[in-house]
Amino acid sequence: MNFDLSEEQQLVSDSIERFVLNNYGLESRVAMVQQSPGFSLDHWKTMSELGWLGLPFSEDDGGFGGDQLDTMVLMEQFGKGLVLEPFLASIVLGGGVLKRVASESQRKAWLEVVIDGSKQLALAYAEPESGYEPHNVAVAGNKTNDGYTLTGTKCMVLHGKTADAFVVSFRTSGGVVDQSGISLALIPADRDGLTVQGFPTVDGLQSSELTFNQVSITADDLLGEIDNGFGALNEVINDGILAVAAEALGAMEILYKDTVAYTQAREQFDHPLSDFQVLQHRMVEMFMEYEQCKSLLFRATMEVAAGGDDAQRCVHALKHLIGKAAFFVGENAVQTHGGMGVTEELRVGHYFKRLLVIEAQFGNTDYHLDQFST
Amino acid sequence: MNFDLSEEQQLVSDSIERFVLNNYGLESRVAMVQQSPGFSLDHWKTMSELGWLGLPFSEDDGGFGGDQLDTMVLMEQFGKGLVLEPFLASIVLGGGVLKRVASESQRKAWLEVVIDGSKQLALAYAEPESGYEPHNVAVAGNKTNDGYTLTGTKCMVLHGKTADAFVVSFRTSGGVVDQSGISLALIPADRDGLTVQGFPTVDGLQSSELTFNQVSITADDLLGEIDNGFGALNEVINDGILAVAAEALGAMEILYKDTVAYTQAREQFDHPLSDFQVLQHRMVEMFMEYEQCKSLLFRATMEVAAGGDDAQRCVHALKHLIGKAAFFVGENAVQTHGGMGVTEELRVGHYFKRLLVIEAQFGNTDYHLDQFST
Amino acid sequence: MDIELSNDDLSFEAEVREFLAGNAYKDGEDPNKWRMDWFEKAREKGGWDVPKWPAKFGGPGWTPNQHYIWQKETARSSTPWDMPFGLSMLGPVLMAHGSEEQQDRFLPDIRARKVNWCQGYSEPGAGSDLASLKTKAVLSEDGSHYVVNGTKIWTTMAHIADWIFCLTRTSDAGIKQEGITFLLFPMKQEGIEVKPIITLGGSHSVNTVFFTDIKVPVANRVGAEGKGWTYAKGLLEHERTGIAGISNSIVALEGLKDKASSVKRGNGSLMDVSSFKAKVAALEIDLMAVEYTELRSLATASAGTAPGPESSILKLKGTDIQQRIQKLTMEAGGQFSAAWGGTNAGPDFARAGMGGYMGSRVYTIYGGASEVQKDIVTKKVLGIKSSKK
Amino acid sequence: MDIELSNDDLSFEAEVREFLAGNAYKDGEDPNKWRMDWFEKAREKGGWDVPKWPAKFGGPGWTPNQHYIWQKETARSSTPWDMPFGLSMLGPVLMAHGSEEQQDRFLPDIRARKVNWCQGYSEPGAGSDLASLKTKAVLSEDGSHYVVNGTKIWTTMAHIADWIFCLTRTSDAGIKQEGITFLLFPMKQEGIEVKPIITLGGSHSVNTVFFTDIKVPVANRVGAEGKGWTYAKGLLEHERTGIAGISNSIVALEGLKDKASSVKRGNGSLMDVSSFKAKVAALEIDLMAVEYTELRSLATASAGTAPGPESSILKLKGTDIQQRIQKLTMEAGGQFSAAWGGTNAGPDFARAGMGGYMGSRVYTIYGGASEVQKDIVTKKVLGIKSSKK
Repeated sequence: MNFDLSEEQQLVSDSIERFVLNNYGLESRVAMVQQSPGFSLDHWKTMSELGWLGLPFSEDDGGFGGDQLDTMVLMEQFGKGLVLEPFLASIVLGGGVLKRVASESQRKAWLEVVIDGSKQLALAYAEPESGYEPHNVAVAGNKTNDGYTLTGTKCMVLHGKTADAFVVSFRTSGGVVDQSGISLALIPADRDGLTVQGFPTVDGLQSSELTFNQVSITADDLLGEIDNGFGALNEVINDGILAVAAEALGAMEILYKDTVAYTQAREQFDHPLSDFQVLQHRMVEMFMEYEQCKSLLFRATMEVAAGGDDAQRCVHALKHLIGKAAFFVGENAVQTHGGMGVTEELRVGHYFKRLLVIEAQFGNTDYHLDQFST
Repeated sequence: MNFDLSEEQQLVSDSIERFVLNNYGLESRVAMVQQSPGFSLDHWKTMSELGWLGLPFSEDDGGFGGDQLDTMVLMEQFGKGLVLEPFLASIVLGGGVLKRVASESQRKAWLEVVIDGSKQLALAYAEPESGYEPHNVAVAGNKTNDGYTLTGTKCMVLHGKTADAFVVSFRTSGGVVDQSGISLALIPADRDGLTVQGFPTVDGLQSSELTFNQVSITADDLLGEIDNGFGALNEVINDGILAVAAEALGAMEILYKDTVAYTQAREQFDHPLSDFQVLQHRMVEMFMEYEQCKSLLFRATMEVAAGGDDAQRCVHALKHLIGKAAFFVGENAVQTHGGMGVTEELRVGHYFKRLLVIEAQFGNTDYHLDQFST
Repeated sequence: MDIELSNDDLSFEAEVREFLAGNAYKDGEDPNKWRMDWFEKAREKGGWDVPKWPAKFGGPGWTPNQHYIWQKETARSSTPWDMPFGLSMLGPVLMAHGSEEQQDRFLPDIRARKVNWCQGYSEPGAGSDLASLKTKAVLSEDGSHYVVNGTKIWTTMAHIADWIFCLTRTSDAGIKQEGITFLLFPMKQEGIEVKPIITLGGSHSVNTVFFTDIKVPVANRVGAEGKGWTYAKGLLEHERTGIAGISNSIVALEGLKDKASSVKRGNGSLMDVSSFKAKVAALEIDLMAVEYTELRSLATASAGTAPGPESSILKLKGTDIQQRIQKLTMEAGGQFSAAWGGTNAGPDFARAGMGGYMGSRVYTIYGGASEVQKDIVTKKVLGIKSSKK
Repeated sequence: MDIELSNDDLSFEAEVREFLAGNAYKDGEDPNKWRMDWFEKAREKGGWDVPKWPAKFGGPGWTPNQHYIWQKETARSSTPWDMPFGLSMLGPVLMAHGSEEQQDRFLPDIRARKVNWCQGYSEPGAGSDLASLKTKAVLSEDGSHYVVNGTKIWTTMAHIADWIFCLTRTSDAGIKQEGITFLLFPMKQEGIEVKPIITLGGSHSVNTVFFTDIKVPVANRVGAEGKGWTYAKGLLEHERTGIAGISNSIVALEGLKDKASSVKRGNGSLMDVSSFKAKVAALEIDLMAVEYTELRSLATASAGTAPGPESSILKLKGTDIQQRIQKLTMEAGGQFSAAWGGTNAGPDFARAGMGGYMGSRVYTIYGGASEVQKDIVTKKVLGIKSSKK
């Protein structure tokens, strides 16, 4: 057992850290958020050129053969910068399904362009009434001669507006909450009957709602076996949880460190705020929550990467703890910054908003606690 | 709406406060605990002479016609002294059932001697597998020619060892968790087949387990209607909850005030402990929890006394809040007293132990939260 | 001790209900006209337009129970928007410390909702340590006016206010609480710049306000020079009780339950999910308790007395409850709470739920942060004096 | 970064398991003989009787992973009782600061578990402010011995200890951390009185110890006069890591789940009650995290280095977890947890559950109260220096 980064991981980590420092000051980020498409295409290109987009793909697929640990290193640094580019949507989620179940021809058609950044993917699995259950799928595939037609709504599709194609879950058999009977397809964004309505989220990212109106798909569009898509979907969601947990860890590091720095700089009642024992102990607790999250992130990510028996439980545990810590660290960072903490002018609020969105993504704290103990 | 004590209530409150000050120093209490029967028969006599034992009984029954508010005033002061005498067991619980459903002859036989303190009652309703549900009654009454025989176990019967008679719940029809089908009887302690095993509890009080081995009861022993005992039992348990909540409030007042005093007297790191902001804010929170409990105790007690629609919900709410506050106030009182807080030498630990027993009595915090929202 | 309302109280309650029902907003009405009419009719009821003002100044002179009834009923009813700055904050200061001339000049317009006031207290760099304010007011040589220079921050509604009541420093001698002077002046004049602060909820209600060489006639000084802090202190306690917002929380909690009941989970709703249900129940219980803490506080406060340190307790508990309601509302909205305009995905209540939650974080900061409230309770209620220098 | 154990680690794990299984206590054995044999056999394995001692002093010189494996396996196995005072606390101080003569004189008996030590640190009136101790040691005129007078409190196992290592004050000059001297002397002698302190769990493990004119030869002084505090500090960090008790908590949590599963509720057990289940799950998750925090700390600590300030974090989280396990065990026992002897009512595990809970409150007090740990992390980890005097 060892907790050291490999030499390559350390290099990637350092290079992203520099990238964030150079490009992700608060003002630059706000400017990117306010301009279509809500992130920087230049940065996206840079990420591709530096090989980051190929990190979690096998060498056969044109990637670098990294695993969840490599993605963790990257996402933690992205979290420190609140990076806007669609790495999670296109690489971890959309790409994550393709690398697991796509056919040879689908790989050829898509993975190269995903890795070079010229095309983007998105994952459409949640529905208006699915709650946090990925197996709760009501959008049904109605059998046709050469495939299916889909009708219904997929919601909270991250970076859907800029996606060139969607990985979509739909039901081909079974009841609405059965794990079996879920199939996956790769559907180009310009397919007839598919409407994408994009909208911003509170963290400055871009989400969307997809409406399927008699959208036809053929056998060529299917990803993996019919009725048997849940396994891959669930694995990809676990990867997504690990990724946003690492991102959240990076964001929490900024939050607790900013708070420590602010209290040392700011005077009240003739003392720096850092003199007040109540604030000192609060910051100690923020730091401890951060460290606890880091430990469990390492544990869960290593367990998943090693394919351990305890992997699913560790992922539930992690998402629970990250959410709980996010509230604790975020609320106390804002509170300790006082009036300034609730304005758009300081960065703490921006980090906290990203944490809120992460908390509600892939199932919240309570949901995963429940799953953990079931 | 008004929150002032009546003149009589104020008099009773003052007189109990004096009684506690004069008789319930920590050493005196420890001496009483260690000597059979675990409380002072002299004090019990005094309580009778001062009329306290007759407080909640009607004038027709030889009492003073008080209601739950009068009992509240008394129990709050008892709580400040950790009074050991069986007021709760004999007057609130046992007497509470009798005053509601006893026949004229039962009243005559028992209430006078209960009020003058020469006899004591106890309430036996809980069973090994009943959890916190008072309607979960497995001890069955098997019909005989002129009554029933009872076999089974009643547990955690407060002050059972000194009781002269028991109010006992048993099942005469229905399933084990049905509210209907529960009957009540008054069974003298010396009835054949009834064994009482007394034991101390961690708070210095006395509890017991009752074993019924073919205990015969006749129609004369029955309290109220057959199958219809749950209503009275539940009302009496609600009275018991109000009583221990008031007692807990008194105990919490001592705990937070002792803590404030201790921190002002005790020096560490060249300052009185009360200089440390973390301890200051903690004590503020203890005080606020105490005040919140007081508010809800007033609300629930007034609501029950007035027979309001919201009475049952208020009782559940109260027992939940009291338990939560008891842990918060108790744990922090002990923690703030440091090493001394965990010894038998200071009184804080004794008050906290009483709170722990109250928390587990009549259903704990979680149980009542669940009942509240059902 | 008695929970029941007296017959007098019951008929007052009926009268309030009748008034509120009779004057509720009707679709199509001009909202502004309705607002002014509403206050006029409330005035005709005998000072119901200024419930907390003493009878001497035209208030209704209610008992604590009547105040409670009013608060409870108005929280559940359609009433016109109102702002506390003139009515509940400056008003009482003028009544207690203003000259008769000032009372005659300002109180009628406040009462008539003709003039909007804002409050110039906080400053950049001062935070919760209000008394360390630096905005300077220098008396002119001829003694006729002050010249004010400085910056105020977190000034709620400064962008629509007509006048400001403003704490200024007229002396640096002595401890910082001394040398503070309470001035009144118009907002719409040269030399005043109002810069919006956008808070994380995305809304604009607070501002930074810059004063450059503002002339304020001495007649606009309330009370004595250098005594402003003593007038302002009591006012903060007024503010706190308002911020606790307990009656509003009772209504908001019912709303939360309705919303959560509309969110499907399994065969039931979110209100059937035990973890969520337990959080709502614990919240409701805390609210039931604090509602009575407020009543107890109302009952002990003699008429006319400013709320004491217990207002800190109400503020601490009340704002915690408000934040928890917002948090659970956000939770009920699930992922849809992240939406920030431009969509109608998910339940209506859910969208921008995270914005509402972020906006609620300020409750434990403004009006004296929770930490400061606890310092106050330490000193004023627990009686602990710090021996540290 | 890699979760899997190396082949070397796996074979070490197998070896440890084999050793523990082969030497477990067998019914009917003489417990004392078993204990002494066990340590002897552990010694023969190459220092397994003193896992944390450096190789130079006979320890096994394990890697962090090996330490982790040992800790994990022993927590789940039958191992003889042991006390940390000589082995983990005095031992390292002697190795670092004792003379060679002292090392030769004391370490072998500590290792052989022949001599029981106790620790004379806390004093009445000092509490967590250890350095303000007052027990006086006065050097005799001829310089041959010290005379010790004073009182120690919370002295664990003083009533069975043979020797004490004791912090004494030899000078009042300078700051209070200076002038403290580290002395060793036998407990069984005239002039030492041991008075039990009964704690709320009802147990006797701590004592007050009174010293009257105890003569201690200068040869029994560890290191230099007045430098005792510097030796003692590191030792507190050792103590903290032990107090965290994470391996034991993992075993105790499994026990809690078994107990709760045996308590009937409705058609299932208490483990099916959602509120209880959620608390157990949250506890387990915290424990999963802190287990890896400890591993990370083990991994970064180079061999031989004393644990640093992160031991405070482990103590804070570890003791919190221990207390929560006790609390939930008490909750699982329900009303029966109140029983205090003299009955067999309710499930076996339940009786005296409240005593166990009360006993656990001390975890956040001894070895430096949680408040003091947080002060340490503030300074040492967050790097905040107080500017207050």
